[in-house]
Amino acid sequence: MASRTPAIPLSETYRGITTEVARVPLQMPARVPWLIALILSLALLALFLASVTWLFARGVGIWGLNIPVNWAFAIHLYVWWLGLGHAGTLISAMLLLMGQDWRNSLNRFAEAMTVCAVICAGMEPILHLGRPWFLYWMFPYPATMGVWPQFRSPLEWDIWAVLTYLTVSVLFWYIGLVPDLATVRDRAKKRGWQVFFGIFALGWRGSARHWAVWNKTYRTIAAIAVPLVVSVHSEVSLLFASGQVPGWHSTIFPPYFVLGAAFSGFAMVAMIAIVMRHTFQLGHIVTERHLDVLAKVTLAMGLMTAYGYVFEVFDGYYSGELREIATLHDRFFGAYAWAYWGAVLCNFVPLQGLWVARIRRSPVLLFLISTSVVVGMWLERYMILVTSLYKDFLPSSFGYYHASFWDWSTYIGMLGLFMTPFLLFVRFLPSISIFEDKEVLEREKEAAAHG
Amino acid sequence: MPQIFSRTADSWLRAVAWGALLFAIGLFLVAFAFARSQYWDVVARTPLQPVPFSHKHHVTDDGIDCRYCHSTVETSANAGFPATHVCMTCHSQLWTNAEVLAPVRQSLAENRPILWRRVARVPDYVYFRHDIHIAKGIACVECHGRIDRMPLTYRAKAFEMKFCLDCHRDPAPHLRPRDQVYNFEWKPPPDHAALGRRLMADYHIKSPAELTSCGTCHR
Amino acid sequence: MSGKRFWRSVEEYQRSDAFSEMLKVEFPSIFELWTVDRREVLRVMGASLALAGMSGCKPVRSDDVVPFVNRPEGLLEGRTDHYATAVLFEGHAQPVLATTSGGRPIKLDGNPEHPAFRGGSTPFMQAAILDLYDPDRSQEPLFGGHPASWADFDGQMGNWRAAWRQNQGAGLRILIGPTTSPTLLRQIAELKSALPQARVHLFDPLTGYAGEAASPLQANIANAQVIVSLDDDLLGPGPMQATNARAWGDRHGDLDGSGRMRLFMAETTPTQTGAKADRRLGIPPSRLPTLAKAIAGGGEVTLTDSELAWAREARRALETARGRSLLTVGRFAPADLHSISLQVNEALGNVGQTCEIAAPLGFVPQAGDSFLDLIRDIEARRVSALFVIGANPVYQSPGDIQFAAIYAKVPLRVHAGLHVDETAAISNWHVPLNHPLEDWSDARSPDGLATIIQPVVRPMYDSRSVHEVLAALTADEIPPARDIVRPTWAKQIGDETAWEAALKTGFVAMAQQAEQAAAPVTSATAPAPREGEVEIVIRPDPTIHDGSFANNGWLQELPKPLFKTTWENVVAISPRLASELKIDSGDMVRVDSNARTVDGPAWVLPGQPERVVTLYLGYGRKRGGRIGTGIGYDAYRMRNAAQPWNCTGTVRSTGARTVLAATQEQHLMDGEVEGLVRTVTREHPSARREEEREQDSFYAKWPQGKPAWGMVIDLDRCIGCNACVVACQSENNVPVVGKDQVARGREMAWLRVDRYYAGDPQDPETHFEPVPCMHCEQAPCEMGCPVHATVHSPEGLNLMVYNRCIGTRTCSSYCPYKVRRFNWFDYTSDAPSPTEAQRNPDVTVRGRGVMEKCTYCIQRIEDATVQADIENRAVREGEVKTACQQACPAQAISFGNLADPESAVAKQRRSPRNYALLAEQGTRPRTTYLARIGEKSDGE
Amino acid sequence: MAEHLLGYLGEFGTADALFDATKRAKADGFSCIDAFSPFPIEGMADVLALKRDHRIGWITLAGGIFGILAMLATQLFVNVDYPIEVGGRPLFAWPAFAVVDFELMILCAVLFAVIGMFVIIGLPRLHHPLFGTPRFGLASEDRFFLYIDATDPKFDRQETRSYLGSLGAWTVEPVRP
Repeated sequence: MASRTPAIPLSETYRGITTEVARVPLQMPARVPWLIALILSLALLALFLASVTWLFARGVGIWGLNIPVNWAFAIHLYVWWLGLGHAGTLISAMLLLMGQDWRNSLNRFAEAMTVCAVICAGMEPILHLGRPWFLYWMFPYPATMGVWPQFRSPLEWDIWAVLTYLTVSVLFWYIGLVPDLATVRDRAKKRGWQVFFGIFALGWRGSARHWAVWNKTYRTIAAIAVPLVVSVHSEVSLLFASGQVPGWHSTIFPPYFVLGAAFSGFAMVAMIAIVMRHTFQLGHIVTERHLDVLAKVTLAMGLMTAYGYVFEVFDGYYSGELREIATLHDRFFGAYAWAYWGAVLCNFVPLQGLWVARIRRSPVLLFLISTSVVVGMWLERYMILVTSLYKDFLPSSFGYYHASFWDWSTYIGMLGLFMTPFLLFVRFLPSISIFEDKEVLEREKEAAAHG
Repeated sequence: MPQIFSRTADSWLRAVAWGALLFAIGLFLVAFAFARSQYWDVVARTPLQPVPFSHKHHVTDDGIDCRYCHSTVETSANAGFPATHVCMTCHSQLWTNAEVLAPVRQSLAENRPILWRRVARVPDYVYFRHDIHIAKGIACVECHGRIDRMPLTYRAKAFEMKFCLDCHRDPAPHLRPRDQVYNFEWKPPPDHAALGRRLMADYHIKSPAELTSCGTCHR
Repeated sequence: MSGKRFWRSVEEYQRSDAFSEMLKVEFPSIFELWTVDRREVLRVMGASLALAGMSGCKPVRSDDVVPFVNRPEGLLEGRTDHYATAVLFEGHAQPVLATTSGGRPIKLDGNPEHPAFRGGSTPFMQAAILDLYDPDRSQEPLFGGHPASWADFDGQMGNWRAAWRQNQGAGLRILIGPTTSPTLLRQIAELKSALPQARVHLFDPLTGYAGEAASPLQANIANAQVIVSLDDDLLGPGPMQATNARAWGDRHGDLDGSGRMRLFMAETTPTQTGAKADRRLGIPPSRLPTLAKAIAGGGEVTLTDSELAWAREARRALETARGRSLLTVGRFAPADLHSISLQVNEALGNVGQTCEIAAPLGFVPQAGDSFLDLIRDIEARRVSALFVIGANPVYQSPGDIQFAAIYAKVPLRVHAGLHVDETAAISNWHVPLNHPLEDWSDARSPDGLATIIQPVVRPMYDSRSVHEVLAALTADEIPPARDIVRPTWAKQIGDETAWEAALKTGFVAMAQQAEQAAAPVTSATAPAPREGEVEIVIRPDPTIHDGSFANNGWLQELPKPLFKTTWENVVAISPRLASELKIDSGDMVRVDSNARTVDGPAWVLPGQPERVVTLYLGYGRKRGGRIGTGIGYDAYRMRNAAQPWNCTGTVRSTGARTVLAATQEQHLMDGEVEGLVRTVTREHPSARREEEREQDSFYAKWPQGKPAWGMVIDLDRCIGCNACVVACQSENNVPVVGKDQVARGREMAWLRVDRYYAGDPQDPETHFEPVPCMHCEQAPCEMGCPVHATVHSPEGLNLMVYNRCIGTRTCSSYCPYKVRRFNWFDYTSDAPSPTEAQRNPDVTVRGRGVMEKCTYCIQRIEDATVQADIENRAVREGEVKTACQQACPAQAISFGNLADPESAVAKQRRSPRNYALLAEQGTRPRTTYLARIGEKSDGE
Repeated sequence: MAEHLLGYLGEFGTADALFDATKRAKADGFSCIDAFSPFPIEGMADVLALKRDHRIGWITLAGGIFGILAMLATQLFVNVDYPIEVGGRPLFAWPAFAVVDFELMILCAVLFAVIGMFVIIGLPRLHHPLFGTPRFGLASEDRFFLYIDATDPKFDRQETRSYLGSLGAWTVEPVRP
């Protein structure tokens, strides 16, 4: 690694890094753009709350759902959000274990993004319920009814998966944050900030003992988090694969979903990285090299996802199952072909630009490509869900799905639910790992010194 | 660098942390207990009735058979609520102008039903049938308690699903000979278990699997 | 239903158990007190009904108990009773068994004892119960549209009566809807003798305005081996539907086709009969007479080859089965066809075998007393008072008669009916009539038997029986309906015990009333279309009929058997004409005839004759009640008094488009559908596919409880009439959700009848396939539920526990048959209060956010099981009948215990015709199908 | 200088400096010492002999085992307590159960690990004497500190102070309660 262009320029100093990152919460540069963003996302959040109120008042009928398509936005967004989240964990955990230094400038906000995304994801299935107030029936508690949850149901699996994933990513994120909270605590001048960061830093002193135990724990959790990510999205895919519905009933779903998730996730990380880099002038810490590597990973994930697409088609024909093939054709030419081709287009066509180094290192282009990927994956999840359900077995029960106003308002509002906490995080917490970057700088200096 | 927190800060922090934890646990326990409380199960409450009817008086003192008033208990899902004229069969001779009975006489005169408040009640989605339970040797007392000792009628047992399940999973201990079903004073013989087993066979009581199948009570 | 104590009139009931003996000894007084006569019973029932929410006099809290003041003898709460009575369809009796619970009628089913109906139902019979609880029923007399009292009306009547006594009823006219009530006929006769100047006109929009009478030939298809039907929709809606369907069912569904009936159908617009015919022919009405002649022999020039071939084959078939064959002609066909059929059948010696010449059962006006004559007299100012009884001429008059304007010319206009309809709106007086289930009357079923209609509930509103109203025209003292009806039967049914028996069995043999014979049928033949014109056929709507069912939610939401559209009428056009006009189903078309036009949504109907357009009556109501008003187009406007059923005109696209609330997309068979509905032949009787041999399960089998419930549906018998669908809705409290929800694909029907086409769209095969829950032994739905809300019972039922459901809808996503329905909104709590009284107390009313589906009528299963259990015996074969099975007039559905090899279902399961839907999915359905028997099987 | 003294805190400029200093202090027999740095210093754990501490690993393992067993037990109990046929599948559907078991294993493992960590390193501890020493705040920025505790047998009020200086500390501060 070190032989290549350094992730952090050698000209940087520890203090430099500290001040550069810590000033964001402490002095807050770019107040205005941040405020505008916050107001926007609060507006969205209000829309979300309005939609949910109406939803609970009237029932899920306000959405465009019907029989046969009785799952749509809520479920496909659940998959989408969770997918976005996965990149965060992968970046921090997997790359940490692989000793990829470049991750250290990205992992913190990537994880934060994960947490926000998982919150949204977890929200969706609850809104989706016909009687959300009985959600607690899904948990095994000693009820006066004497009835228990049904552990063979993929939905039961999901609720545990999401719960675990949320807890683990929050903890992982917080553990990594503690040393930096200490740093900010020590930089803080105002009493209020001191107490705020002081409490959350838990009195971290940077003692060698702390570091030793912390290191073990952090890496252990990382090692656990990687299989977790894989398992979580595999389970999500089983929610479909367990049904007999043509277009769902396939063994490639788990890997297919996990890859797609990572794909969209890395794109999302790239987008956020670029925005933050720009608004808070973090150019020295989130360098072009970071963008370059991110782009490469996204490209790789994209290609694997593309393989999934190809294999799905092959699988359909190879099965020789009349209905599988019919569904396949329907995806190509049917009423929802726009979703399929839209997904293919957005996911894979602009992606090819990333073969070129210049595009990889150009923030604007990378941002655009990433956006198209995120949109593409959105379309893919929609396609997988709706095109399979609306024509399943008996032609008599075929029926179309059209998203209603409330479908959209709930979704768009939820973007507010995603952005608001993230903006607050950016505002009040060190959104880039200070100590880990110092570590990198140290190592780079070492390397430079010893030839 | 000055200290941010005083020496006592840590004690406070721990106190708060433990407090929060205990509070959470306590909350769960309270909810757990409340769901099983008499209040929640509407047990042992005597709603205000148009007439302060005493089962104790009619059953124990007068020795009237349950079926005299609840005449359809053996033939129908409902035990049957006595029509006004059933009251009047006796009260046209006894207590003919007792104040408490005014509503009854009025009801008969105006041909308006007396609106009693239901005491033993299961939700609409539960389909309980009296006839089959009587036929299989389940006594009134099993669900209604010692109604023969109630000056004012109240719900004796918590009609929770668990309450029904307990019996449906293992009916034997609750069985008694059919002719003893209305007998509140019945004492089980020493070999109750043996009796239970015998009655299970005699009355062709179904297997727990069938008795606890959801469709037995919910439709 | 069996298992309950079962009787057909309260008087039959005697308490005879040991307990009441004990009471006798201890409390002799009770038995004196328990002497309530029947009216008393009904009155009290009414009261309890009122407290059930009919009138808001006293609020009843959810945990209030409302006991009787005097328990009516024999009435047990929590039990249902059954009374034999009848509802009316086109004035004909449809003998029913009314199920009441706590005094409320909650369900109607065909009377199983009735020799002709034998328990068969029709959608209309099943839905009649909802009309009883119709919230928009007329509730009090109206004078000039304002509430008035009967006292006022009676006062007026007094004066009028006096006047009529003077002038012998000159100027008094009565316009009465179709009726077969012997009592009513007697009253009319009495009226005429009392007031010789008064005249009684018949208003029967479905027979004709010019005093036509139905065909004198009364078909009895039960004995027919070959039926050649010229546009006679034997299996479609009509007073005979249930009887014909039963006969059809008896002659179908067995492979050794000895008794099998062979059906030729030549139809001017597709019908259920055409769908089931062995040889179907679509033909424009103008060529129908020629076809008839061709069959009779001669006059074949103008026929096409296919028509000619059909005619020849039909002719041959008729001759091969002399005496066992039948040439029948549709009620809407022109006169000369009826005479042809008469000749042919006489020649073939069929008369007396498969049909007989019968005098009409109903009221037939004297010559010169037709509706058109009434118009003439009104114009000539010869009418001073017009009583419209049980008819709605303002809505149902043909377009070439502006009846509203003409009616206005009558000084005194009185309307008596169930609803404040278009006619009532412009009458001086409107008086409400009782629903047949509310009062005494009588009527005759098409087979000639009479049924004494006994009330099963006290009148809900301040209304009177039609007999009382008619009596008031002559008599100062109006006796109660019962005392008007009883004398009619004085001769035949002398003593009370015989009377009771008649009430119990629900029918009375009766001689054909030898009053005037059938008036000659005069409707002219269908005009031939000019160049560029199309022929227009006008038919009653398949579910709303002539419009009298417009306010019936069940029938409005019932998919029309062939279109599967709901909540409106369509304009049926042929696929070829559609492509010519470049339109598709849902595009608005304008039909133009004699300078009168209607706009309606087109429905491309496979099998529709190429240049024929069909309009459907019954919609476009202006005062049809809260749901019947303002939907669809009014096809009466397009009719001509002289020629009600056919005309010619043009059709073109208006460019507009509407969303049709269809429960099923149009679908021709192709790879996807192949194998869903199967046809076998005697040569290749096996419907089972080689690859469908039941493989061993990966899992150990669960212990099978006894009995193992299962259902078999015979596609060879099913005529797609939808009686089962309405029966299910009525039995299981299935909500009506309205057009918008249906259009969104949210209909709630637990049982649907799928309709599939095969072959050439111009002349397709049509298949019906009822699809309830399959109760799979390896149910994918159950796997998906995270909270044990849908699970399996030891008896093999796929249970749905509403109160446990949290609405994840996974079950429906996983269900390959998509038979599950979801409560997207709260569909039940905002239903109008009277209709709540119809709900079945044995079935949970579902709230918002829960899944629901067919339960095999678990409430009936439980009922029988408990009865059997009380008697310590197993449930007997036939003891449990599901609502759909009970309703099916063709006996296409059987249900029972698969574990008992002797049971009907077990036997049918062993038939080679037996196959499972989507067997390759490995769900092991408990509901299976018997393939249709055809002249060529799927392969060929 | 009568007032109570907890130890001395020596400030160093670079990680290497601190590393060497610590090494030497160890070598010179100081045992009650601790090093503070803005980021973990490679090898420091060896020097202070913290490497052989595997408690976290064991705690995590315990958590995992607890989680998987607890959930499996629940699933089995649930199906014994109220056995209901679901889609003709067996009561004990091991493959289906495994999924949630796995999740619970991970959840508990992580929870145990995190709680375990805080217990071991004795956090949270908001108030600490070191926070009182003026320059200690830099320990989270770009300075490196070596702390020698007064309880150390070799500790001496004067000696140790100068000793730290000799190690190359820029400043040496007394740490007071």
